Amino acid sequence: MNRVFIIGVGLTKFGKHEQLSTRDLFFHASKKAIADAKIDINEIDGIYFGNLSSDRFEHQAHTAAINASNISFRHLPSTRIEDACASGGVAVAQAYLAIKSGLHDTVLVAGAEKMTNLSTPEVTDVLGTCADDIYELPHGITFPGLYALMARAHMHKYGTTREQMSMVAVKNHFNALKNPYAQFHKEITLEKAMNSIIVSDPLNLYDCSPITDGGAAIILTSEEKIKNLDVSPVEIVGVGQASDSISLANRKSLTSIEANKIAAKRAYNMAQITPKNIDIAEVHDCFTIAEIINIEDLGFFEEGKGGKAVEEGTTAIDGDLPINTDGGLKAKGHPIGATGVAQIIELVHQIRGTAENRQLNGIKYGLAQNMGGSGATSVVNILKEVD
Amino acid sequence: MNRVFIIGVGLTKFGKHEQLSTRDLFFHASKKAIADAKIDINEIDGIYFGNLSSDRFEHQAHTAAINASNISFRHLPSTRIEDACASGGVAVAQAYLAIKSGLHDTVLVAGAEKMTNLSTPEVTDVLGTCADDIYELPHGITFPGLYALMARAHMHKYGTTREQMSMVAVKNHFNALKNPYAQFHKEITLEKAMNSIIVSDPLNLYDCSPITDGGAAIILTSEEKIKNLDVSPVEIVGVGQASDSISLANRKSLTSIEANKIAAKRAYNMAQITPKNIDIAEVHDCFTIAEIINIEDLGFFEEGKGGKAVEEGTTAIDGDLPINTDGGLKAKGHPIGATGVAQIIELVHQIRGTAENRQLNGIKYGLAQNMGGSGATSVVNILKEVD
Amino acid sequence: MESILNSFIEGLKNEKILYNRCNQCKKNFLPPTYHCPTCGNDKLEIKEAQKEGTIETFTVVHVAPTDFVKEAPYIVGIVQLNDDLRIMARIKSTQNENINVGDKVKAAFDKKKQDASILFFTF
Amino acid sequence: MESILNSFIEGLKNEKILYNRCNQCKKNFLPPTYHCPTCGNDKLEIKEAQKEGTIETFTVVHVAPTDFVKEAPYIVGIVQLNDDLRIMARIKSTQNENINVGDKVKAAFDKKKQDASILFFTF
Ligand SMILES: [Zn+2]
Ligand SMILES: [Zn+2]
Repeated sequence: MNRVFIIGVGLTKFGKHEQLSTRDLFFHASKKAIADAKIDINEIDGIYFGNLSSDRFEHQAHTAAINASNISFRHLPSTRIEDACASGGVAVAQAYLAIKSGLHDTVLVAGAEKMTNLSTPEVTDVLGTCADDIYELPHGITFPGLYALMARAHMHKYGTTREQMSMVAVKNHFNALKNPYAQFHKEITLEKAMNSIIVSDPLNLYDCSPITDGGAAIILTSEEKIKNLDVSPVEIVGVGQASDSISLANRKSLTSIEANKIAAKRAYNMAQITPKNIDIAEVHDCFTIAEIINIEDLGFFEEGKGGKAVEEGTTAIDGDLPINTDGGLKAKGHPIGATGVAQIIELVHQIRGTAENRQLNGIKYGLAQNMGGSGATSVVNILKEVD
Repeated sequence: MNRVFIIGVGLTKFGKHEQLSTRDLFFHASKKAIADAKIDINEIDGIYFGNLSSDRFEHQAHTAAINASNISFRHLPSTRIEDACASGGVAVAQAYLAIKSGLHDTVLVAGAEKMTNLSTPEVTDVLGTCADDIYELPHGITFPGLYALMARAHMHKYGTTREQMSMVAVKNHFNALKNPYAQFHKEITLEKAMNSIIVSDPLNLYDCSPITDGGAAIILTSEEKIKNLDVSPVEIVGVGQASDSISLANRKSLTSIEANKIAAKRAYNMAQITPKNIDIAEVHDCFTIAEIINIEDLGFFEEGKGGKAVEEGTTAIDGDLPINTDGGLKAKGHPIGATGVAQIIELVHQIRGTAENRQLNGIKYGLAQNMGGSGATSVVNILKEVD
Repeated sequence: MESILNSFIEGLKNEKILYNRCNQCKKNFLPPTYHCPTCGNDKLEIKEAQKEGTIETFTVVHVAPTDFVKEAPYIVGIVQLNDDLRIMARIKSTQNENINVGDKVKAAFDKKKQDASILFFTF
Repeated sequence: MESILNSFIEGLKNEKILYNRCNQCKKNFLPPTYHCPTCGNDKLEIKEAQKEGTIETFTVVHVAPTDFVKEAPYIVGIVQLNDDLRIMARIKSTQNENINVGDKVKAAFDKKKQDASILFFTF
C-alpha cells in the first residue's frame, strides 16, 4: 500500500486576532504549509478542514468550500470534519486515508477556529455542545466541570495531588516561552498556578486552556511524489481513532479514557511499535488533569502514576519523555479545530530538526493524541523519521 | 485495489417527527440498514455521519460519537462530515475511501437531520449559514432567492419556462406517491404548482423542497467480505467531488454549476463510463430549477435543454432517463444530512430490484448527485449492478 | 415512532430512574437505549434503579454557563447506583463544604423541571 | 495580520468597489483575495471597479429571513461590472415591476450600514 508523508507545515500565531476570520486563519496557515513543502498550489488534489463550529462562532457553515476556493481555483474536493475538539486530528486521519486509497497524491489538511469574537459565556455555550445536551448540560455542568469530576476521581483513587496538576501548567507555560506561535509567553510559578481562582473545584484557572483564535495546516503526499521533492519528509506510520459515550457517567471509568486506550492501541498496532518507542508526544491538555490521564492511557506510565511522572520531571522538555514541548493546549492555546493539526506540526519540527531553540536530539517517533469533549472521541497519529 | 459494495440500506419515514431527535433518526435508519445487510452489529469497523447542523437545530455537536455509542459498544471510529447539503453524499465518498484504503472492511454511513423543531424563520437562518455570510447574507438573500437568481438567468438565456419548472414539481410529487417513506403523498396538478404563492420571484412554494426530519443509512463493505454474505450487493464504481466559491456571483456561470460538471467528470472517469451509460439518476432538486440545471451539468442533456427534457417526459419514471423516482428532495423531503445517503438508497433499490411498486427494469448504472448551498460543493456517486 | 430519550425523562417525571438490562448478554444501560450495543438484541427489559447511591465524584461549579449563573456555586456529581449504574445529577446540600466521595445520597425529583434536571440527589 | 475581507468593506465605506488583478495570469478577483488562486502569486494589484453595470439576474424576495421581514418584498440582483466582474447587491427601485435583465444600473452607498450591504444599485 501507499505510504504517506508530511512534507510541509504552517501555523498562524495563536491568540486573539481581532481582524481575522476563519477564512483568514485557514489561508495564512495553508499558504505557509504550501511554501514550506516547496510545492506549487496546483499540485494539491484535495482538502480536509477541521473545525468545531464556525456555524456558531461566525454564522458560517460550508467552510470547506469557502476555504478551497480561496486557496485554489481548481475546484478541489474539500471536506469539513467535526469530531468536537478532535476535529483537527481526525481531519489528518481522513487525509491519510485519501492518499492511502490512491484517490489523491497530495492533500492539504488544515484546522482553524475563530473564538475570541464571542464573550466567554457564549464560548462556554458553544463548547458545551460537545457534551451531552440531554443527560449532562441540564445539570449546569461545563467542560472545566467535567474534567473536575475526573480530577477528583483520580485524586481519590490514586492520590494524584493538586500540586501535580499545577506542575503540568508550570511545565507547559515554560515550554511555550520558546514557541513564537504560542498564545502565552509567561513563565508561571507553582505557587501562582496553585492559587488562581477556582473555576470548577478542584480545577482553577491555571488548570484550563484558554480561548484562542488560530489556524494550522500541513501537506501530505504519497511515496511516489516525495521522490521529486526538495524537502525532509516525515512519515505517518500509525493512525487510530475511537469513540465512546459522550456522557461521562456512562463510561467504563472516570479515571481513564477508554477511547484513548483503544485509539492508541490501533495506532501502535498499525505502526508496529509499543509506547516505549515513542520519543516525544503531544497530548490533549485541555485541562491539566487531561494531560495526566492521557499519558497514562497512552501507555507511557502506569495508571495512577501520571501525576508522579510530571512531578519527577519525566515529561519536562529535558526529561525522558518530553510532553507538549510547544506549550500544549494550556499555553500555546486551543483554537479547537486547529489543535490536532498543530500537534502534528510540533512533531514534524522535532523529527526533522526545525524546532529551533526547543529542538531535541534523536527524535525518531512522535505521537499526537487529540480528543473531543470529555473523551468520547480520541485520535492518535504516530509520526516517524524517514531513515 | 479493493472494490467497494453496498450491502444494506435503511430509511426512516421522512416528514415531521415530533418525538424524535437526530439520535433516534440515526439509530432507526442504521438498525434497518444492518438488518438489511444481514450482518452482525460487531462486523462494523467504522462510522461516517453526514449532518449539517445539529449544533444549531439541537444544541448538540459531537454527534458522531453519540451515534456510535448508541449503536455499538466497540468504540468505533466515528466521523461527522459537513459539506452543507452535500454532507450525506460526501460521507458516502469518505466511507468509500476508508474501505478502499484497506483500513476498514465494513462501514456504516448515515445521514440525519432534525429540522422541524425550529420555526421556519429559524430554519431559514440555519440554512442561510450555507451561503456566504460576508458577501451574500447581508443583502437579505435566502436559498430560494439564490436559486431564483439562477432560474431567471436560465430562463433569460435559454428560454426555460415557468411551466417547465412546475413540471419538475408535478413529476416528483407523482413519483413520491409510490414511495412509502416520502414526506408528501399528494399528487399535484400543473395548475396548482404554477399558482402557488411566490417565495422569491420567479420561484413559488411548489418550486421549493420542504423542511423535513429524517435519517438514512447504508452499509459498505469490501470485496473480500461480500463473498460470505447472503445479500445482493451493488458496487460503487465512481466517486467525484468538487468545490467552488460559495458566493454565487463569483462563479463562472449563473446558469450551470461548475462543481457539478467537475464532480461528474471525476466520477465518470473513475467508473470509465459516459453519461449515456446511466440508466437512472437521483439529482439534488432542492428547487425545481436545480433539477433542470443538474441534469444538464451531469451531461444528460445539452445546456439549456433540461427544461425541455422534463416537458417531453424524458425524465419521468416511464421516460428514457428517469430522474428522482423516489420523489426527490421536492416530494420525498430534504432532511439535509440524510439527503445524499437517501439518494444512494433509491439507486440500490432500483439496481437490486427491491424498489417495489416503483421498480424499473434493466437498471445497470445509477448516478446520485448531491450538492451543497447554491452549488459550491457537489458530489457524484455512481453505482453499478454486480454482474 | 417514539424516542427512547423521552422514556427516561418520562420515568423521572414519575420519580423513576429507568434503565435497560439485556437478557442475552446481561449488560445494563442507563439511560435506556433501543438495542443492546454489544449484541444488537432489541428485546430489552426496562428496569427501575434504586433511589439510593454513593457519590463517586463531584465538582463545585463556580464559573457557570449563562443560564446557571444565578445558581453558582453549585455541586454536580456522579452517583453510583445499584447494578453498577452511574448517573450525573446535582447534589443539593446545605453544607457544601462537607461533601465527600463515598457519601451516601438519595434521589429526589423536582417536578417543576422538564428535562434531566428533574433528578437531583440529597443527603 | 489584517483581514483581506475588511479591505473590501473598507473600500465600500469609501465608495469604492475593490478587486484584484493578478499581473501574472491576468485574472480578476472580486472580492479581493490574498493570492491568485490560479498561480499562487501574492503580489496582486488592487483595482477599483466601475460604478456602473448591467443586471445579469435578479429576484424579488417575498419570504425574507427574520432580520429582513420588514423590508420585504425587495430585490436582490447580480450585476455585471467591467472586466467581467460580478457582484451581488440590492437593487432599489420605485418601480419593482419594470426591472429587466440587461438594465443599466449604478452603484450607490448606504453609509449607515457596516457590512456588504453598504453597496446597492439604483437606476
Ligand atoms: Zn446484549
Ligand atoms: Zn495568477
